[in-house]
Amino acid sequence: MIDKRVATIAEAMAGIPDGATVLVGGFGAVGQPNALIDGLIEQGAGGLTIVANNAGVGHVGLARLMELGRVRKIVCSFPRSSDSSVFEGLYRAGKIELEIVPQGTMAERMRAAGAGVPAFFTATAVGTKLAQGKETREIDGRTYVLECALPGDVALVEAWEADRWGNLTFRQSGRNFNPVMAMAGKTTVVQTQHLVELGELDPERVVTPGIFVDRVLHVPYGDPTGF
Amino acid sequence: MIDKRVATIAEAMAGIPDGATVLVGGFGAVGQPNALIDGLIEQGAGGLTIVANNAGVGHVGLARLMELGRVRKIVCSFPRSSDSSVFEGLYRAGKIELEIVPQGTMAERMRAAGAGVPAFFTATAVGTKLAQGKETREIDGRTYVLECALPGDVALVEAWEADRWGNLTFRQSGRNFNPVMAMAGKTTVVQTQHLVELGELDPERVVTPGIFVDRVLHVPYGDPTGF
Amino acid sequence: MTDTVATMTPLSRTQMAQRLAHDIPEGWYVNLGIGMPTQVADCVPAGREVIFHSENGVLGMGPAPAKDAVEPWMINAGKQYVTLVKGGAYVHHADSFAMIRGGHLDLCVLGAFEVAENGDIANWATSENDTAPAVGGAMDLAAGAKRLWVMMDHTTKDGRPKLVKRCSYPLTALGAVRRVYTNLAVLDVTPNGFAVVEMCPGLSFAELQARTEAELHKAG
Amino acid sequence: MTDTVATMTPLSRTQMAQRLAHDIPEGWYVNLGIGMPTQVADCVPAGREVIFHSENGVLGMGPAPAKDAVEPWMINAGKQYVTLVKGGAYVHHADSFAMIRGGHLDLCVLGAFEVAENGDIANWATSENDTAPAVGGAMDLAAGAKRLWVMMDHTTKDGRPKLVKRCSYPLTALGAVRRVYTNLAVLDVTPNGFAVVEMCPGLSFAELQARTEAELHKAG
Repeated sequence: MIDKRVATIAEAMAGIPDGATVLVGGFGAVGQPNALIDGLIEQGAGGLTIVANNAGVGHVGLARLMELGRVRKIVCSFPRSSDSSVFEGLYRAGKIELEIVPQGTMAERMRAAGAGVPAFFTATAVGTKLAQGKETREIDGRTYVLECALPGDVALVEAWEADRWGNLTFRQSGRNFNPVMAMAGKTTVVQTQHLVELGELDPERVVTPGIFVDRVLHVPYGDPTGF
Repeated sequence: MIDKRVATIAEAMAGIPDGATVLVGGFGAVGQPNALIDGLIEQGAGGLTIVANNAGVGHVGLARLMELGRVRKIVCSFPRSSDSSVFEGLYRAGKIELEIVPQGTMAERMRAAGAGVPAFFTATAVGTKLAQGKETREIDGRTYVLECALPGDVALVEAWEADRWGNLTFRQSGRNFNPVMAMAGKTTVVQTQHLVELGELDPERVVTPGIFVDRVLHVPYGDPTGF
Repeated sequence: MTDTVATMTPLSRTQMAQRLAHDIPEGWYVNLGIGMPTQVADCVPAGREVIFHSENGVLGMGPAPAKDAVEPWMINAGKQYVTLVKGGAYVHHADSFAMIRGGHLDLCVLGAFEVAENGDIANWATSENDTAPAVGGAMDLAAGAKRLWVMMDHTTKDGRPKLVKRCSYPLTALGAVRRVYTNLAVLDVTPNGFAVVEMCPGLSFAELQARTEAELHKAG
Repeated sequence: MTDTVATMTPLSRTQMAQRLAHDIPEGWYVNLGIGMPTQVADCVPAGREVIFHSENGVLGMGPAPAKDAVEPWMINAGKQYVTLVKGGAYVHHADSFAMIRGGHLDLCVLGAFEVAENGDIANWATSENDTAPAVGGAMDLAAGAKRLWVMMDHTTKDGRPKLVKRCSYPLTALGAVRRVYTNLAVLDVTPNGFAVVEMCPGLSFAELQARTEAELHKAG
């Protein structure tokens, strides 16, 4: 029987090595896999590259992971938020590397990684400092910049419902980066609000089919709070 | 009030010019927009480029359009089928141009067109005659071929349900190329089995949001038959 | 330049939003940037259907919910609570940005630090030395939408012009802006530079020019 | 070379399918090519969960339906009626091929005209002069799946070897084949060429070599 469910956060985090690239889903607090991020803090891997839309808030979650010195580099579109002081302090001190990526380019680069596209052209960022040093090409009279795929060794994803094959649904705007990161992660770990029986999910309504998922942990924490 | 519904096949086909590139959904008979293809036959545009998985069967639909001399070129992955004699005759006679594209490259090229990606690298077809003359590049030790976007002036799509904003669902394997072509068509015309009120479609279950759709024609024809 | 002209009152933010909303036709798909542009959604004339998009995968965004009806899973790109209208749909981030980058949005409205007479926009980093600026979806929106309109005050708080010959801040996109709605005027970006479409009542062309670095033209 | 060896009976197609299915571990995501490989799905040992993918957007494809239970909207890539198993899902063509091209399928099984000792496969066009051959998803599958196994007769109907030094037919993919299941043997493609893993009972290595153009090796 295929059973991707794991019983403990330790199993969910097993094998994440030092130096791994970890994709972290969510947009603000919505759809953010908080239990898995805490699990990663507990697990101990360091020298990580984190790919997430934001660079952490307050002193919890991603900010805590950074504060513990476990993040070598962060790839994100929006490093600043209401309280991103941990990131900013580390960054000013030269203790963390930053790659700013336009949000859509970031999503597309991960989708490309999941779809077997190692590089693609895009009009986003042409002529700006985020395209500096990158190859450009004129195609049909418009200039484009070449962007490469952004795969993860691990993707941490939050779902609303999951079954033992790893089929996922999401809740409202909690979908955001999660399905894209699930595609791009070599090992995709999911925390889900609801575990359902195989066959309970309408096959027309599955957003992330189980082929993109490796481990499923049941974390019925309720509603997101704060941003 | 936004209302993309049209009452007649003539309205659905309005403005398709000679020389247009027309994307035609469906895989075999399933999800194939037969009423719209017949409408295109009736409408009269010629010199068309047709993008579809197959090159027509028997003497109806796409085969009929070709037989009438209205197709200049066909782009497809599988030109041969149980009865593709119309295409084969025209092709042998040098009266139709053929571009064979691997099925996944075809889908990805249309998705790219819809997503603002003018060109992308792929491993598919590397070293084969379908990559002849195309730019290749080694990335991280593997060779890839550069493929360009495949946009349509028009996309003809079949849906299961649609509302007046053009939100669409599909039925089982009738989904196939339809959502991808809806993204890639400059004007996307939909025939739908069911017309529903705005708000009736579960927002979590919409597959093609209305932003990709321009016209909706109600064609409750029932089940697909034949291949 | 910061002296108030006696007979002229600049538009309030709400008036600017109303003015801009007036120009959005029924049926357009529109993304409103974080900050000032967000208010445009509330100003669309009653009965006119305009469909709002948010980068985080919401198409058909509705107004903010009543305080006791907040849905904690439903935020916009500015991380404010929002609602979904009838006919709305959820998509993931790559599909959401396919709408933006694939040219499917009829309009994007962004705020800006500067707009240049050639349509360049700078709205994401306040200086070349800002080492960790937050770009979000601004570059995708500016490069991807069918039209980019900018909504901003005509000058900075200390009176420096924001409609300039060439942007001095780091660029968001080249030649992308089509139209600018300020608290003083509506201006089109044309091959000849800024063309004044409309001015705040009581403001003269010369007074507007005095508050603008780039040379202004009268709209044909 | 087409003489039958008295003591040897080549595997039937069903036996070939059973032999191959035996080697698919539980939990693999598998795409079976049109034709001979399709039969593998019916031969997976009872109780072993293997998830079958079909290019036209079906993940979790089940067996053919009973004649009176055909669902006309439910076909596979070979345009045969199929069913969906519990836990299956539908996706569109780009997502379906993202599974293939993104390396998410554990296995693809294809038929072939020829397999070369360097792993090249030719399975889509019968000659360079075939001007309108049908490629379908073969090139995507051959290049994209984690592993490609080929299932085919060891020789053509008129006895010509199909395991060759270099393919003479137009290629589907370079160096993609990992293993070949024929009616006579199971062979791995190794850096040294074909290594014989298993032979049909009663067949000698020399007899197998006689039916094979490429040089055979014994599997270490």
